[in-house]
Amino acid sequence: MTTTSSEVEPAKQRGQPGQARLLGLVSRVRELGLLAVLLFIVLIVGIQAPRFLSINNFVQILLSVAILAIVAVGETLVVLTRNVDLSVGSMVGFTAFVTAYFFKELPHSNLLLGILLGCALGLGLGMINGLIVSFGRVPAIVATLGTLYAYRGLVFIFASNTTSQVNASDVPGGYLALATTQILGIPALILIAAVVAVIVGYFLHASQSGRQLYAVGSNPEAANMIGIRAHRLVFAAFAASGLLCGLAGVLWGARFGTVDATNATGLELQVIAAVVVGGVNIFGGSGTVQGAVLGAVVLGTLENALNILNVSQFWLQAIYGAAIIGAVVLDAFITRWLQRAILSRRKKA
Amino acid sequence: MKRLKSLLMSWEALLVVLLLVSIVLGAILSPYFLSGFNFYALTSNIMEIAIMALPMTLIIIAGEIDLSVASVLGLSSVVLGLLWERGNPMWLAIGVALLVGLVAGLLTGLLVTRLALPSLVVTIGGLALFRGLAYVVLGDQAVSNFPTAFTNFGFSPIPGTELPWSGLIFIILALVFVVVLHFSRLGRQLYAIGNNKEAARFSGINVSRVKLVLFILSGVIAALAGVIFTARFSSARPDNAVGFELDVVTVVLLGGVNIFGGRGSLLGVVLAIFIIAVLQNVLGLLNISGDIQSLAIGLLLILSVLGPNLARRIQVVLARRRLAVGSSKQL
Amino acid sequence: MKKLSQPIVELVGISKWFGVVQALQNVDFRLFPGEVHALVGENGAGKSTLVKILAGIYKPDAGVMKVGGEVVELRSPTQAQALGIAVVQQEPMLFPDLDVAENVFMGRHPRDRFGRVDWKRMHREVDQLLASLDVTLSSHTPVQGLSVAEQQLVEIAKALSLRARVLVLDEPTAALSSHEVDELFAIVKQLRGRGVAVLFVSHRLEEVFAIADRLTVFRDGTHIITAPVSEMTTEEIIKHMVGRELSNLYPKSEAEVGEVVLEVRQLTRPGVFADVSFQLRRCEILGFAGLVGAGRTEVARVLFGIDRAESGEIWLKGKQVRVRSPQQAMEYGIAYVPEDRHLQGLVMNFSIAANVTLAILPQVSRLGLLDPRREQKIAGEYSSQLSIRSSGVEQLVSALSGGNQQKVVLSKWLATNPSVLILDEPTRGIDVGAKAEVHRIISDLAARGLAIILISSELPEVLAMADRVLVLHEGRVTGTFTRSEATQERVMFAATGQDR
Amino acid sequence: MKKLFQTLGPGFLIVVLLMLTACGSTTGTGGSTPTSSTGPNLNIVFLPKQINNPYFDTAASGGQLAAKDLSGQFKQVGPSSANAAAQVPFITTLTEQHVGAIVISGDDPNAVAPALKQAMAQGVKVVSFDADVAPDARNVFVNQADSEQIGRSEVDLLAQQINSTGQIAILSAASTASNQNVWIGFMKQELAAKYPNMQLVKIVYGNDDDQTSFNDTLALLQQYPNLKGIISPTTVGIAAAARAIESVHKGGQVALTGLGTPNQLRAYVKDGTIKGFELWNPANLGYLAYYVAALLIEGKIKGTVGETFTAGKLGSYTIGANNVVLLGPPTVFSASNIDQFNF
Repeated sequence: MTTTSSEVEPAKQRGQPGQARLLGLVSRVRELGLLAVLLFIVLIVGIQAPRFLSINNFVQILLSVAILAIVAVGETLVVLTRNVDLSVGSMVGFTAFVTAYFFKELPHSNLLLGILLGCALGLGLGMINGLIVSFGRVPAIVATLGTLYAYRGLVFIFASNTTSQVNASDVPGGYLALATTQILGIPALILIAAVVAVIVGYFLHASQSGRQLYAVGSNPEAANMIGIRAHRLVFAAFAASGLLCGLAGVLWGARFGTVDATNATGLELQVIAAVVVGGVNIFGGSGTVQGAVLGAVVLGTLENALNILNVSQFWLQAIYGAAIIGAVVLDAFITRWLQRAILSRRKKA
Repeated sequence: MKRLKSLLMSWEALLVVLLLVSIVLGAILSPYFLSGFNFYALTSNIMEIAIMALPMTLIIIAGEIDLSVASVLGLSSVVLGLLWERGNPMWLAIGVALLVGLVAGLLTGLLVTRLALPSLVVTIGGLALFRGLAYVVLGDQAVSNFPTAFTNFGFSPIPGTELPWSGLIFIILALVFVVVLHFSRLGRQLYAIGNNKEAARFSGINVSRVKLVLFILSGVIAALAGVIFTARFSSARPDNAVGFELDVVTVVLLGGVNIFGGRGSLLGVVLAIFIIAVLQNVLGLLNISGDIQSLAIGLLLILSVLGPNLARRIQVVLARRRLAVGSSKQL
Repeated sequence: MKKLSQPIVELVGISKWFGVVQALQNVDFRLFPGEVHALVGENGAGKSTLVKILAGIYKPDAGVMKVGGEVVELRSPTQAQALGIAVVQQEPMLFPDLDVAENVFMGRHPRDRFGRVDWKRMHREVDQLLASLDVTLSSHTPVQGLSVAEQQLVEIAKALSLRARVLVLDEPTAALSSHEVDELFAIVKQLRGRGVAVLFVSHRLEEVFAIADRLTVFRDGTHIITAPVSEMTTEEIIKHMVGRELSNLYPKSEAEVGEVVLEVRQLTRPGVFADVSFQLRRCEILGFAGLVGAGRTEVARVLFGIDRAESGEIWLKGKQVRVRSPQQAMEYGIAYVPEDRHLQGLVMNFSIAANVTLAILPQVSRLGLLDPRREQKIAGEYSSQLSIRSSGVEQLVSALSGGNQQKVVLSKWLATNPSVLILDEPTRGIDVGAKAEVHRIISDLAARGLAIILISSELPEVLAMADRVLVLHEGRVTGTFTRSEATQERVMFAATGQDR
Repeated sequence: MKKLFQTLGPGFLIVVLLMLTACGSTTGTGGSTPTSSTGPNLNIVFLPKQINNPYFDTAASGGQLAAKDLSGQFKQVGPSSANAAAQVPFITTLTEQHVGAIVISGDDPNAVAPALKQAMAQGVKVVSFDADVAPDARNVFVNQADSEQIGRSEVDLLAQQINSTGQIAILSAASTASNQNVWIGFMKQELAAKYPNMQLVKIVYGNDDDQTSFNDTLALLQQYPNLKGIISPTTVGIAAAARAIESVHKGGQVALTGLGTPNQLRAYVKDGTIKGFELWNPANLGYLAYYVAALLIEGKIKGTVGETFTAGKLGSYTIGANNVVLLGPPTVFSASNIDQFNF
């Protein structure tokens, strides 16, 4: 352990321009590495099975990860603040069911109204999480584990008092079209996910609050010192995660048409896998939306590739698990390597 | 400090009250509740969770968490099934199943201690990995042709009583764990680590090794729960006990164990196990669906942390006020 | 220089207590625009407390603070910033995951007319700031991995970007190279020219002479003197700094010093300390003197197996040993009473007995099971031997006073029956009576044959207790004095790195 | 004191538990009385694999109808997600409540068997329907269709649509679902025997989960561009597969058949994505199962092979080998007849 407390460093080290560049580069290793992994998969699988390389296949991959990516974007906001939201699967399931039921009961209502309803519901659920965590001071993992149960219970109760399942044939075509429409040849679902990722990514990059989110996760004490209100930001992050889950739920209903009370169960695992693989530090402070999205795409591509290579789908879950563990192990090694590189540079200087 | 002590006391006291209330309610609300058979049904349904809650208590007290237990259970179950199906003797199948649990725990433990990775992430990964391996091992099959002696062990009560065999195992394990946590060197080290890792390290406690032992223990016990689960349902399937990790963590936290480590007792956890068992049983007897049960468990979990938090806050506010009054008197 | 007669910051009758210890005692202090004011004093003189009060981190228990002539009550660091007081802390409080520019501007990013963070402008401004400091650090560099020196530069840049009216530099030069110091001083002078008031806290007297206009000396939480630097000499300053009372000390009884128990040769941990060599004998107390950050605790950590040295040798009773872990250190008979009682020494939630036996659990257990009676017996023995005042050994240590807590830590380590005892700030934060008691205990232990290393920031304590004093300055041994040679002035000269 | 409490506590609790268990064994289970003690206890409970499932809801509606005809009681309980372990607590609870009969669709034939045997030992009749349980753990199995018939007829149905040539795939439910695996076994036999030009390229498992089935179908379509047909012998799977095929505009190119409900698939039959599929009428299945359970309780049948009985509107049935009652041949739905059905 290098517990060099921030004591005096007598050596006359100075930051050289080269070192700055090295550090900057290494911090980007994760995303570049992920891209390399992606290219590697594409290349290997492409040689084995050329149809993997078809445009259509890539569209299918993106379609299959679009909703996951939206949820992962929300999760990124939460994880950046040193928290975690385990209730995303239940929130998506809840909003998907309620939205689909809404369209079933009121098939002639405005499309936008239903979308807003789903988003508002998600926002509400997320705000409850935020309240419990940031004002109730319940550790996020406990709070969202609890709401994972509780929200799912609510879906079941809602379902048993209304209808057990909403079928694709029950809801208006306009709603289902949300998932199938193409704009300029690109499926709307992919576009929506991309827009969400760009907006949130831009927010994180270019807004004051976005940057403060990083500050809170990076060093809560220092954030407090300069007057950043961590409570509010954490609350907002959970609320935003809920909102995005709401949107994802609306799209879920549109994409799958048939929704029952169990839909999106276990989604949280895939979301966390995407976020962790995407290089978002589970202890907050670092990571980007594009990283999380990239993580989702890599996992989706892997899944697709396994299918194409005729690997039994029984392997899938194991590979997800290995990917999560692999990602954190890799992070640990990169960090060590980084520290060693700095140390050796110092010694030379 | 006495107040804190009494607060700790009162959490367990509260649990006792909760348990008694739920038992009384059950007896009033359902004529079937106080039957011997119901006791059997109630206990046998929660025993795997109860058994896994024991090492989980130790792990959480030491400031870590293991979310992979239910998946280790599933993996050990299919390994047991596969070996039995391939014609191996039962003792060997059980032995290897437990060994699988040990290896799983060792892997988790090494990742957490050697690479200093957060156990939360590692075990979320393990949750997916071990479950996935269970599917890889057994795929689309389920093994169920277990010998009668084995399934009887899983399903029948101990002759002359209404206690399932798994209940006996739990009692024995619980006693062992009580001794370990509250009377042994290891238990003392656990609390020390959970309270102040740095001070434990400075006192010459090998923090990494203790944690490694805990994760291995957790893996083996989860595998044991897998054996029991397999016997109870006479079925080795890859999806055995999916989602049980949440119940296990819930029980431990409801039992008053601090999620950040250092505090909690096995008494609280044992009480919480029976509260949950009784609640589920009563709700079931009243034909209240599982949906409301999961809602209730979720709320219980949150309240078990939120409640003490709020209580502490109120206490702090009151103490501050008292202090203010006191100092003004002095002036 | 003294164009303005009104002070920008004025402290009147400020006092601050930490438990039983009074860190500041009725202190008056005035800072004028356009002056560089040096604040000097020994460790524990109250400098840092004053800095933290100015920064809005601590609230004084008594006294009045005026900024720009108006009475203010600082409730938060943000408020201090808003009043134009920028503090460069000794330990930089930065965001390791973010780059230099953001660390400078966090919470007040420059924004364009759409409210977006103007990254270009931010980086440009920070680059300019850094350039004006003549630093080659890029504004794009992530702070993670920067040296403390570089992190401090970031803090200084942050203060500069705040256009502060008051700039507090808490030992900013400790980690800077001489070139960097020159550049910093250039900046400081430039700021002074602009009418900024600079409070410069430093150990390095030559720097005080180089940059400061006036100087204030603190000792034991009290204000000793404020005078123009030009009217002072190094000798005078040191005399003011070290004039501490020795009255409440229990001097070490003379004891026959025995054979060498521990020998350290050329111990080096790069960036922390280098070429540290010394011998320690039976019945001897070797004092480690030096200023905060001189490397004393770091040497102790290596001896106790918590950190590793890169080179050098450790010899115990004539055999060379490698200490890889605290367990191993304990096997060799080394015990370490760490500097931070709460963080490293005690499990606050444990009883006295549980704490006392924490390092000797194998001795109080049979077949892995604890023997409560043995535990209580051992705890009881030490409790009476060190006269720990408690309601019994089952009392939680969190309910004890600081002095008694320290005795519990001491008991814990004595219980391991060590031959080498390292005491790191054993009397920090405990009251006068308890201090004397602890001194008596240490003295007794030495008399009973223990070899003791005493690390203390209280010079009088070291001088009274130690048979020999080893002085460290910036990771190197700058002096070794026998008891008779050691005077406060001489040790302080060595500790501040003055060539006499 | 606290420590004493902490350590004695569990011990104390265990003692209490042991006392409780001892009491339990002496009082036995005879103390409780069923809710309606006069006459036969027609308190019949359906325990499907999963509640909130349209297929089982339809079956339940049939059961309800039979309950009305026989003036018995009807109730449905069950887990919210299909999981063998989750069914067991329900069985024990129902046993304690001394219901007249449990009508179960077993998620895992063996996992529920011990609990069902226990129920039978306490006088509860057990009828399995939809998916059988271990034969010694139930009185009668009401089989919706002969497994062999279902397996073979689905292959035949698909073969008609694709001229008996080309690659085909199967989208199943859970990999451990026993009825699915039996059907798939017969499908393979039928393929081997009659259709040498049809290749079964892959079996995927959608876990009766809509999303998984949907994604699996998409994966199949990408992986096998020349895929000619898919058989999905599960109502969840076929609906998801239909939507997946439609979403990539492959309706008409890839034939789809299997087991589905008319209401779920009506739109796809009409737009040509599906030419034909089959299913028994689940309402009739529920009706028959309730009837068998009621007759068992009333003692009118014993559940032995060869017994004949009349099940209300459905006519007469005979208990066949292995104590199985067969509902009858499945109905094939196509564009010409689908509008006659509403379930």
